[in-house]
Amino acid sequence: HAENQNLMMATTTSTDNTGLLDYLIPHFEKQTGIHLKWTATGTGKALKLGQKCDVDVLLVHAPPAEKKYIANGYGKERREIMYNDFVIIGPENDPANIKGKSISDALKLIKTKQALFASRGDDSGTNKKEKLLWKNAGIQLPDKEKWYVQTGQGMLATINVCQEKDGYTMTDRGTYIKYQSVQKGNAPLKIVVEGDSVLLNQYSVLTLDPENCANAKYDLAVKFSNWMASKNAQNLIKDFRLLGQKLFIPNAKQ
Amino acid sequence: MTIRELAYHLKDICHYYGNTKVLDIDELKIKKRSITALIGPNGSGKSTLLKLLAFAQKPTQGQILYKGRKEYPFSSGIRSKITLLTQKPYLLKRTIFENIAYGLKIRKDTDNLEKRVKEALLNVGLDYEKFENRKWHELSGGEAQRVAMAARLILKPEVLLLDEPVASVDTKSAKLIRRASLNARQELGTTLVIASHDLQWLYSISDRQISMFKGQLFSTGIENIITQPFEKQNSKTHIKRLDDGQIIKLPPPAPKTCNAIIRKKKVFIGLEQQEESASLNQLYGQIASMLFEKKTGLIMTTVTVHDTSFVLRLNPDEITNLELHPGKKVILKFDIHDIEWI
Amino acid sequence: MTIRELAYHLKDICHYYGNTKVLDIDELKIKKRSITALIGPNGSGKSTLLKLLAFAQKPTQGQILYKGRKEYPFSSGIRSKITLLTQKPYLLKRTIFENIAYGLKIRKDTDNLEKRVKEALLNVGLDYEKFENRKWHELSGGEAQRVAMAARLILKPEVLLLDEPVASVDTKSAKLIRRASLNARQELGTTLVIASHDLQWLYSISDRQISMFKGQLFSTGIENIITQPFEKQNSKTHIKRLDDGQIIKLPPPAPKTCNAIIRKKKVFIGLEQQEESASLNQLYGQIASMLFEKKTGLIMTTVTVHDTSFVLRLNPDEITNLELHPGKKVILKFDIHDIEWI
Amino acid sequence: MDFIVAGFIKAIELLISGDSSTWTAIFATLKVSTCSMVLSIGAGLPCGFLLGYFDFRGKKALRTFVDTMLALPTVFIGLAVYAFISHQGPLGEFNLLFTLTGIAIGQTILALPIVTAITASTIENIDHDLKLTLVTLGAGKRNIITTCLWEVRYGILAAAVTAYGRVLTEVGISMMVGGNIKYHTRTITTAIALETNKGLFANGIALGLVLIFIAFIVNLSLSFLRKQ
Amino acid sequence: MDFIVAGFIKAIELLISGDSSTWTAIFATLKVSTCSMVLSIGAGLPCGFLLGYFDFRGKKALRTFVDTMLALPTVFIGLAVYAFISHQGPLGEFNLLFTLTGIAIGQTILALPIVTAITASTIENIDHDLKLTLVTLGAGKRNIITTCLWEVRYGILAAAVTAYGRVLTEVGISMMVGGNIKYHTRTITTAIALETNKGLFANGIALGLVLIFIAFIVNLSLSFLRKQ
Ligand SMILES: Nc1ncnc2c1ncn2[C@@H]1O[C@H](COP(=O)(O)OP(=O)(O)OP(=O)(O)O)[C@@H](O)[C@H]1O
Ligand SMILES: Nc1ncnc2c1ncn2[C@@H]1O[C@H](COP(=O)(O)OP(=O)(O)OP(=O)(O)O)[C@@H](O)[C@H]1O
Ligand SMILES: [Mg+2]
Ligand SMILES: [Mg+2]
Repeated sequence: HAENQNLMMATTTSTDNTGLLDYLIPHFEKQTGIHLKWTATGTGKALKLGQKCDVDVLLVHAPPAEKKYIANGYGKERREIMYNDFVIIGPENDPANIKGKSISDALKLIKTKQALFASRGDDSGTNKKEKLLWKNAGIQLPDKEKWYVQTGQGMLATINVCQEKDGYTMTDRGTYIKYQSVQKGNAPLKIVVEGDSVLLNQYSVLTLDPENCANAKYDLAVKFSNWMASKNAQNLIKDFRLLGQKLFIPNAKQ
Repeated sequence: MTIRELAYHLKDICHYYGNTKVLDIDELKIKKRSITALIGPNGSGKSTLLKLLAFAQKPTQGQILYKGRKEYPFSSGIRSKITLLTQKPYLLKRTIFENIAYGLKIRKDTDNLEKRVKEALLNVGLDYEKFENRKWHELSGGEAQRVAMAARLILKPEVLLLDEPVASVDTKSAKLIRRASLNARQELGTTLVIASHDLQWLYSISDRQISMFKGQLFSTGIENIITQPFEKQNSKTHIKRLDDGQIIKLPPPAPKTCNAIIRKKKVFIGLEQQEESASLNQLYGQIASMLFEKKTGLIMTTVTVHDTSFVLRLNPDEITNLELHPGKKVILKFDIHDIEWI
Repeated sequence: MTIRELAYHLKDICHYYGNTKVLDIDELKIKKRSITALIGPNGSGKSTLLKLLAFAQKPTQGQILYKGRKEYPFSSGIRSKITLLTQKPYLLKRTIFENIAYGLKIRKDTDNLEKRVKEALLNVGLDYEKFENRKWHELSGGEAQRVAMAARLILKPEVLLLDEPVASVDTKSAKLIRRASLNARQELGTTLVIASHDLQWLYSISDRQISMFKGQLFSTGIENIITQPFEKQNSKTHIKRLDDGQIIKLPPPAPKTCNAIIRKKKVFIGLEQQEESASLNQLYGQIASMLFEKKTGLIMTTVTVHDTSFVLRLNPDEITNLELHPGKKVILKFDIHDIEWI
Repeated sequence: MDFIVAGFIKAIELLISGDSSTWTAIFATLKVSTCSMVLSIGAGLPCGFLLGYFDFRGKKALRTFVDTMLALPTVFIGLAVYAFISHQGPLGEFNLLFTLTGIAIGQTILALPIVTAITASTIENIDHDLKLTLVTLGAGKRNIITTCLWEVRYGILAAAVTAYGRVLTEVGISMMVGGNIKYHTRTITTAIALETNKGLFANGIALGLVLIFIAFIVNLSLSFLRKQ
Repeated sequence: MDFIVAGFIKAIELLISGDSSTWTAIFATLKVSTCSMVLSIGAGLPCGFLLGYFDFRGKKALRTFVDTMLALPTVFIGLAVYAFISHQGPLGEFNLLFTLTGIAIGQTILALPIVTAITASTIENIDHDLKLTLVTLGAGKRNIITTCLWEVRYGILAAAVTAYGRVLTEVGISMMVGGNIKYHTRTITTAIALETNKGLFANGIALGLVLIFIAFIVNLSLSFLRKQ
């Protein structure tokens, strides 16, 4: 039965890039005997792989898209596991003068000052959140504005573009910590806006709807979902540190 | 010739390159075990004819029967029986040994390979030890030519087609190649067709000579071709002016012909001028060379008239009587009515 | 010869391919405006020598002076003055016109280009209209050879080196090429060096014949080479056995030599046997061919003794007196002491 | 610039320390590239031969087609292969998604036009006299193919080496079809992409050097096939 | 499979509707690929000639080196170029990062070994008699280069077409050096990567088809240079 004990997951790059999965999954495998493999891609592609039944379970962070996904009959259950938060980072001299402002005000200032803002522009969870924030601030997405640079790349690449161009960007905290460590402590980009409740970044496990994907290993996926929500796993997540800093805050409902 | 004696039978062959007709043969029969020589100026179609005979090309029109059967390029019946030594032989990028053994290897006939390669090299006068391991490009021009010849001889084919086998080959090797060709015919019954510009060599080997001119065949050896331009003198005679002022008189051309030949048996030699006559050509010339034809015992003599050459055959007595020798001034005589338009 | 008259002066040339010595020339002088013929069996080093003369290769050892100066491949002084027609002429993948015009174009000398190309084609007997636009591969073997020749003639070089210019070229075109070469010398003072196996043609054009054998030179035309193997008979004589039982007597070989020559002026012809003598060779043979040498008025005669050929020059009187003609059985006589070891 | 130097040191470390993830990626890379090269050479040589040797109607159009196929983006190939081997695709039952086999299929499609096009152009260049010589020596169709290919062996080597370079360095197919699964389908190139995404440029450079080193070893051993 | 069909329809839509992001990506692609092809051919032909024509000590080693350079991963090139042209790099002052010029530099490095290697192997194949003929006709060094290259023009065309395919389809350099910035440095290939990552496979296929279409147009016009 070893064959059937294999589970294939699609996840977003942040869980993989931060090393969370490398830390967590060996525990899962030891405790359940289930062998888990994962492919890390953009949220959009991860959802698509699920929709096409090429994976068994998803670990993603784009709640509105996830809900729509279940509503469309591709996903069965969505279980919130943990969150971290987004921050706005920018040059130390803060040309748009947004330090400490609320998120909406900050974005408005950026727009009026035409300060350069780097967006991932790749429809990832992060990008979706960013677009939502512009909308909340009452600003139409500045798609073709010169100061609004869409990189179409991952978070770190986007931060790099931002650094080269002395602009602002929105990133998840995990990637920012990674970025800081690569810059060996003197990163030119600093956190300017943080802490707003809308900046929360919720990660959830999605199981696939067996009606859509008969071949997907629904049982094992449920086991994984349960395990991730278990006390044990939640504690492990709580203890996970990247470069000495906590990254994810577990919030699974027991 | 009965059909069973025939190696080749060509009927109504026309061959074109693009829109240019380069071969136009009504009929050609080649007997088994015969050695046929193809003679003709550059571009007369010798190589093209040989390629057709080798079934390496399909004629644009007409059919070629080999031993009474219609054959085509690549038909397995002929592939391993007919071989052609091409005019520009190509050596494979391998050693000389491998080049010569190639044909046998693809026939999967590799018993005693080394011995046979040695023999083939010997046939063309090359030393096995010295050449066996050489690379294809480490040869002089004549050596390369001879290696290519050896690669054909070793196959012991039913038909051996040779396109200029002795161009750039030295005299001694040319003799060896002649001997090898004759041996092949003698011992294996090989049919040979050979194109060459070395007439002396060609005569010493062939049973039958076919002259080619602009894609057409004339079956009786080297004929003397009188080429354009001509002038019309009157309704009965055309003339060709030579640069030294001499004139050749010709009959009016037949329709659609533009060159004339005078067969060599119709040309006579003399020392004194005869009385002028409207129908007799008398041309002053000088004997350039005399070659012995072993098979006939006759002497092939080339006479230069200003800048054209005429060939005729003389017997030894005639030569002694007239005290002929190369360098001697002579008069060539032939009747205007013996000139044929082609 | 004064230095100012010399085109080439070669000193102590040795040339190797790998470890094999293929040229070994102590000294060779070639006069300006001369026509030198290189004669020798396959692999004797003719092409190699021509490549050295063309400065297309550097000799392994020794030096080549051109007009008294040391020159090297690619030195601009000679690049445009010396041209070589290679043994396997290569046509560029362009039209015939472009092939012939190529040399002039790289010399940026393109006045009247069309006229000059036309003339060059005419010089080798090809029709401008018919060939100008042909592609390089749409030619017969002899036509390609002649196009390559035309591409050299058009350059009007100071030195024209020709490697087998008439191999696979028809007789008429060979004559044209001879005339063009002679004209070049006459009108432009061109120096020519020509290698060929067509001895008759070569004699008709050259002032001086150099025989080559295994990389060595013999400066007096076609010499008769007696090749290995030899048997030692006694301390004074070695012998070479011919397959028909005849014997050639030779003096004992000089150290480090292995082949012998008998110069053609030391060979005599007769009809009757003389008294036997230890120092006289008498060989039964048959006259194979007789060719007229325009320049000397002599007749070059080839006599076959079993399967080796001897060449000698006769004058017309001798021929008439002895009633010689090709096919006649004769006796060749030469003294053992006239044989040289090389 | 500093990360380039760091990358050099890291590369040596990775190879010497026997880092298991690096070594599994090396083996995965070798496995798929060998497999796809064998397949693409096996199919590409005959195709290239036919395309270069014979004259036929539509030959030019076919050449243009093959040349166009040289510009197949790897992600595109990846997507197309994915479409076929995904669970819902026609070949879904073979479970090729997220396997090295799947990658090899995609890479074969990538390398095939390269081998075909360069072989064809090399064959096209062969002397007309060679063809005539082979026919007149009695070579059958099979002999003609093998002998012609052998005559232009250096050109074919160039085709193979170029295709190998392409296969070795491609990311799109390995990423899309293989999924970059650690210890399974992670190849060196997808690992480079991952490290770079993480911002660990030195690691990226180090893995790149490892790949170049592999290519060097392969080419060094091929260089004995070269003209002396 | 469905997304492939959808991709076809979408491709036509994109081209007809004049979708501005698609068209700017097309122009960016054309600009950089043309630029890098001109540069790599300009440098690669002479290099390939020297490598193929002359015999010298160390020639085999140099060939092996060039062959190895065929296996330079694009991400690696991207990283190296990035190191040089980023703010802190030695060429930082020229502001080449996130520009098409930067991409073109990287792509030139990518294409150069391809052009060089295939040219060298083609030149190596030329007849020894050609060399001799040229020298004896009085050709100087420059004439020899140009004439030899012209003699093997079909081989060189193959080199160029292969390199073009490579340049047109590479992602790593464009992504790393260009930054995939919408309306600026986004090329078709980086756009494909993005769409695919978004899970919009049909869009990926559509853009891939657009790229193939471009390659087709280019090759079609080149096909008139081919042997008739
Ligand atoms: N590929 C070709 N395309 C067009 N014309 C050609 C081609 N090959 C040969 N020809 C022409 O066909 C004619 C016959 O050529 P062929 O090679 O048969 O002559 P040949 O008698 O062998 O001459 P040579 O003595 O020079 O070898 C020539 O006029 C030549 O110009
Ligand atoms: N590249 C090479 N490598 C090794 N040996 C060679 C090479 N080229 C020629 N040779 C040898 O050098 C000798 C001289 O060759 P060369 O071509 O000069 O002879 P040749 O007198 O021109 O002969 P031919 O009458 O056949 O043209 C020959 O014995 C030949 O085998
Ligand atoms: Mg011919
Ligand atoms: Mg020679």
